[in-house]
Amino acid sequence: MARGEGPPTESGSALQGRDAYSINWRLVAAVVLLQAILLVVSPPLLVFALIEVMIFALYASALNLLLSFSGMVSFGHAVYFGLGAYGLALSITHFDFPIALGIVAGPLVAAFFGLIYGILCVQLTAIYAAMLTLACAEVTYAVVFQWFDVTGGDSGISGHVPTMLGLAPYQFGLVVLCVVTVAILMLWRVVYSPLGLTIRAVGQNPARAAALGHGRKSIQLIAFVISAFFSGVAGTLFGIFHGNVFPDYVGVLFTVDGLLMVVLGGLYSFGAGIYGAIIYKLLDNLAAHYFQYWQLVVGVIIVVVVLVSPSGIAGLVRRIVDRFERRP
Amino acid sequence: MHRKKLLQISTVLVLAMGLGGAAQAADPIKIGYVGGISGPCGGLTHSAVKAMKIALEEINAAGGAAGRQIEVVWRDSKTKPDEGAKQTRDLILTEKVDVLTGVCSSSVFMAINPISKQYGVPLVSAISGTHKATVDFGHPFVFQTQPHTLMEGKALAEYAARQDWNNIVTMGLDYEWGRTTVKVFTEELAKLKPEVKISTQLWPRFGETNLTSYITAALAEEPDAIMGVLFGSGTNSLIKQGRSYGLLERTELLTFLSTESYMALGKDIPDGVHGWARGPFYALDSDKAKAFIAKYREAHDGEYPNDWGMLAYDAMHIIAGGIDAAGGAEPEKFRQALGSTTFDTMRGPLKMRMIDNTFNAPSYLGVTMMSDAYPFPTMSNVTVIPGDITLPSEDTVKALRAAAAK
Amino acid sequence: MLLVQVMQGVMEGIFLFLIASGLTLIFGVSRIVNFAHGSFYMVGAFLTYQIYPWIAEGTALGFFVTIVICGLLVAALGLLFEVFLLRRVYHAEELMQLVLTLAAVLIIRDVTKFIWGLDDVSVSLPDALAGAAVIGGTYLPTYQLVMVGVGVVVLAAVWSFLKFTHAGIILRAATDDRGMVALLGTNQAHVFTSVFAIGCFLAGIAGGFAAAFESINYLLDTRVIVLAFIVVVIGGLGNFYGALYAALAVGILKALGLLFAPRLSMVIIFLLMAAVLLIRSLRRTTE
Amino acid sequence: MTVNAISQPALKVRGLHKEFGRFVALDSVDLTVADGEIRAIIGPNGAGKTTLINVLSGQIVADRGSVEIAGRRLSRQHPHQVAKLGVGRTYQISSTLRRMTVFDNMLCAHNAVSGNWFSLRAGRLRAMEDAVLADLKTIELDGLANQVVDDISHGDRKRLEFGMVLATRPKVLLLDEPTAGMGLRERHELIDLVLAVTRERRLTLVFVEHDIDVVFKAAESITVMALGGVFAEGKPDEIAANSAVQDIYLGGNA
Repeated sequence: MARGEGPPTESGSALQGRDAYSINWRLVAAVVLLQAILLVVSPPLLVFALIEVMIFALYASALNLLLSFSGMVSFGHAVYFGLGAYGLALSITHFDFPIALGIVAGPLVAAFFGLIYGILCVQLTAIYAAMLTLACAEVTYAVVFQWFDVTGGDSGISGHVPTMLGLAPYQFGLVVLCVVTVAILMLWRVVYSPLGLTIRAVGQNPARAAALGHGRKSIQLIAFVISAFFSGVAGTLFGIFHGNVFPDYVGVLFTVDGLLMVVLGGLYSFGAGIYGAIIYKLLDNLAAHYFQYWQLVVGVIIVVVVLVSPSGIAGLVRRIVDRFERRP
Repeated sequence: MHRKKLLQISTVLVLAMGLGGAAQAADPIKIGYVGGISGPCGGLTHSAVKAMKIALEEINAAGGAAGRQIEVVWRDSKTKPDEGAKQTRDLILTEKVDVLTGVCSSSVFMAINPISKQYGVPLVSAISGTHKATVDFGHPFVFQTQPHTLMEGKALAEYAARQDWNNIVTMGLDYEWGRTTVKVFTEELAKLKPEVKISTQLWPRFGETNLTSYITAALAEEPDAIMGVLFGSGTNSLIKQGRSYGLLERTELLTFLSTESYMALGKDIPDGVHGWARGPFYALDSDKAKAFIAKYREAHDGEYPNDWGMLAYDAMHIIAGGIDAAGGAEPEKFRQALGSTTFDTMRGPLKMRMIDNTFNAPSYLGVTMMSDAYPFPTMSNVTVIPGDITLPSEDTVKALRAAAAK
Repeated sequence: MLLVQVMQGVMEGIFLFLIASGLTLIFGVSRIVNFAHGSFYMVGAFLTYQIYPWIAEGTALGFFVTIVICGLLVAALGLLFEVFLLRRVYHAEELMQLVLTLAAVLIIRDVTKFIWGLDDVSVSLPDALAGAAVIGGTYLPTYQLVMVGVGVVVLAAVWSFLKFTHAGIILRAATDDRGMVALLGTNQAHVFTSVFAIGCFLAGIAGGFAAAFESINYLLDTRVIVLAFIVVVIGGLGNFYGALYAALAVGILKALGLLFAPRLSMVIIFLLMAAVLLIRSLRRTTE
Repeated sequence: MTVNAISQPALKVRGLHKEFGRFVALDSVDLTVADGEIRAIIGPNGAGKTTLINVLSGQIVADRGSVEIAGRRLSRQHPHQVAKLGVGRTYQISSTLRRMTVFDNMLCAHNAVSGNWFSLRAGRLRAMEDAVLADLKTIELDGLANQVVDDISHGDRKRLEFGMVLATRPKVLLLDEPTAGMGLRERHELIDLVLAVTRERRLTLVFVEHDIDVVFKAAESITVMALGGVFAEGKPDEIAANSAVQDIYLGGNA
């Protein structure tokens, strides 16, 4: 299921195999193919579920760039997700963009706000920076929720774009698969490149990175904008998927969803967002389906993961793989 | 001989078709319920679910609708639009429901509305009050059985015009329901009674429960009345906190007061508040209403149904009635049936108009009073403002639709 | 008018301070940003609703006794949370701590729903506290004056605790320099646990007071937590007295905001928070 | 620059003053370190040694006073900007990237000075591998290349940190207790390595050290700090002979 999955360690050391920094194309092709087949043969409802998981895998992976690698915590990442969808909607309803242009505008709007808010947030570190991301998110939510004449307030904007672009679910699923695969590969490229190494150095130890000549602020800002952009891609896809946008999309629930996905998936591994999205959505749907107190179930599982396996699903997978590899 | 044979064959055919029809009739009609069972709507929705279950039992006990039993599949939207959409698709595609109902918040309603349109599955809103789904973005298969925002704003204006209030302060929650209701109220009141002055408009943030600064700001205008468009904890906080400021001694208060507010606050609601409601069980004295309330109380430890329960019960009977009249759940026939039937509901005879699939649901306004009948205060002297007065004109509907289509 | 709103703001500010003081104390000592603070506050409110009728409903004394009992119960709940869960992640990353408190929010909310249901409930204000002092046409509600009094008592109690008691001195040391506590040979775990319990006690009594002031339901946790965070951040995370000033500033800003920029009051408060954070960061001494 | 390099001191500090609250961490410190000099800074705890290093590397902004590095005046530069001026530093408690391997740590250092740190081409990283391995050999950590830093010994971490600093090709090395917490043999091995590299590359070395043996073995000149000020300065034999230094130093340690 996991797309773009290569070696899941943060330190893809070049020595551990000369290919650690390059993409395992065979694996990617196999996963994409499998996913494509799944999309084509599944009944529509499963296709919808797969689309949702793919979009959230991208969103969580973008957030993971911040959490795992750049040393930042964002308490307002839904802003960039939601602004992707709002960028699409508003550019069409208020600026009469054609849909194609609106789709491009979505991620750019998200990245633009990522830049503005990012400039503010990187002035601070640790929990203070996280608090500022929260403040930025709350301001955005308040504006989107209250600026009724432009954003439609709580009843949102709909009808600006045909749901799923008017495609059949599996067709739209394939489009999403392509976009998400490319986007996650791009994120992989970011993490395992000179820039990514720089981001990770700053994220792990800003003092050492500074002594090496890296300014924390500018590099964290780059990571922030990249993360906002890809969150915006996910949000734009989500906006098209549902054919609408609501303040909820920039709201705290989507932020919390993203955070929990990454933690469940496993901090400090590239696959966290992908694993996390799959597991969290599965959990969320199953628990809610069978149990009125689904939040309780989710909460308890999170507690168990934090206490028992802080490296999340990715850590679990790695341990299993290690065990197999050790046994000849 | 030849003719006889032909007759025989056709008889067999007709019989076979009839049998086929009978076999079909044995399948239950499926209704999908999507509502905020968890999330912010939870407090409104639980009574609706209980009430619908009672309606369902009654309908099925009486032989179902169009000769078929009715089955409801319950789904939780978590009060999230995307979740609501997901559950709705599931209901349509997997459960193959014939009709959708439920819906609490306007965002969820707006998210579900296009799905109902896309698959042509009728959606009968029982709770959500936004007019946007049926008016602005209306389509042939979305129906509203309770008064929507435009109707309520007008009803409030009608009521306010009948009082001797000349200086009014509005206090509307800063989101769509609050803003639209205040806007319609202000416009309609200006038509009905131009001399009334709206001295200031206050907009408490959605979710705000410390309203004291709003109370002092409102009272500073020395208004004849405060018109509050708040609900639930907003209304409750306003009344509780207003007490210390002598709010009711210094001015009149008109606010949304649904049954659960009375139950929550009990005697903390003083006599003399002007309340407005959508389905106040205590003010409905039809036999139908009495029977339902008795059943509801019996099933739920003497608990009273709230407004949402009343609306939901009516909605379920309307759906069943529509299916009955249409002879099935075929969407277009269902729509025609709803449009041509007068439904005998707990809120009196209700009729739907075809232009926006909206029922002429009444609004209830009155003055609170503690009585011996209930352990909490209720409204007395209830004025019923019928939906026929408050429904927006066809031109308004057309204009709003044109604006939305742009 | 202006004066009335300012006074209104002060009274609201004191109430915010009651909520935020516990949050900032906990952060000051253990560097934990406790998202579950709002949940403890909510539990305090529901417990008050539950227990008040058993104590002496309608009397002011019974009301205060109830609130203290509820504060203690919430403190006990916080104690359990700290000892069994939070303590295990003090050395983990910040994010793990945050996520653990987030999980607590989810769990406490559903348990609350299970016990007390989904409908709003409300505690009736004792008649003795329901009135108002009227001075020249200005209403000063008794209950809010009482809350100002409670705020002052909490302030004085915490102040003298920090100033005079041995435990308080350790606490101050812990806030300034966590390494120092270990050097002092104090059992750090005890300090963390007791501060967490004290913070929860404050959340619990704030919730109790809220129960009589507004109507409460299972959504109370998130309703209050963001505002509490703003106050704590503006006051300086971990700064107890700062929280007081910040609470007053936010209260007054809210009350005045609705006169001058009615729809922007929340935005203004968030901008204030952002500005405060950024101005602090400009005073760079260490990177 | 090259002309200046001969005449300019590598480090020139005048009247440096820093207070934390009421505590005076640096009290009008003057210090001149010639190009290519090996200078030890010693003094009792709280003498201001680490604060001085922190000011020199841009970590802390002084209240008053000036710092010149190879003739360039520092004014509120951030640490990374100071690093780009050719100042490399290590920390008292080794500061490395602990979730990465030893190899990747060194790769980070190379990447930082490659001029392509923002590149998205993984190929650029592969191109650095040989140089990284060579550097690891220099600091004798090539055997641990694939170990995660969290799993290697304290001494090896200090060694790695030093190696990373070297990889950025600094002109001035600021080492804050390079051998703190290490065993006797490790300690001398590391300081031998530091000396060898410093001399070979003609670097300027300023180091804070508590181990007097190490100091006298390595330093060409010694600055003694006490109570935030410079107490004495001179060749090792001068300092050894200074009885006041011995009093202060021993008194401070006692």
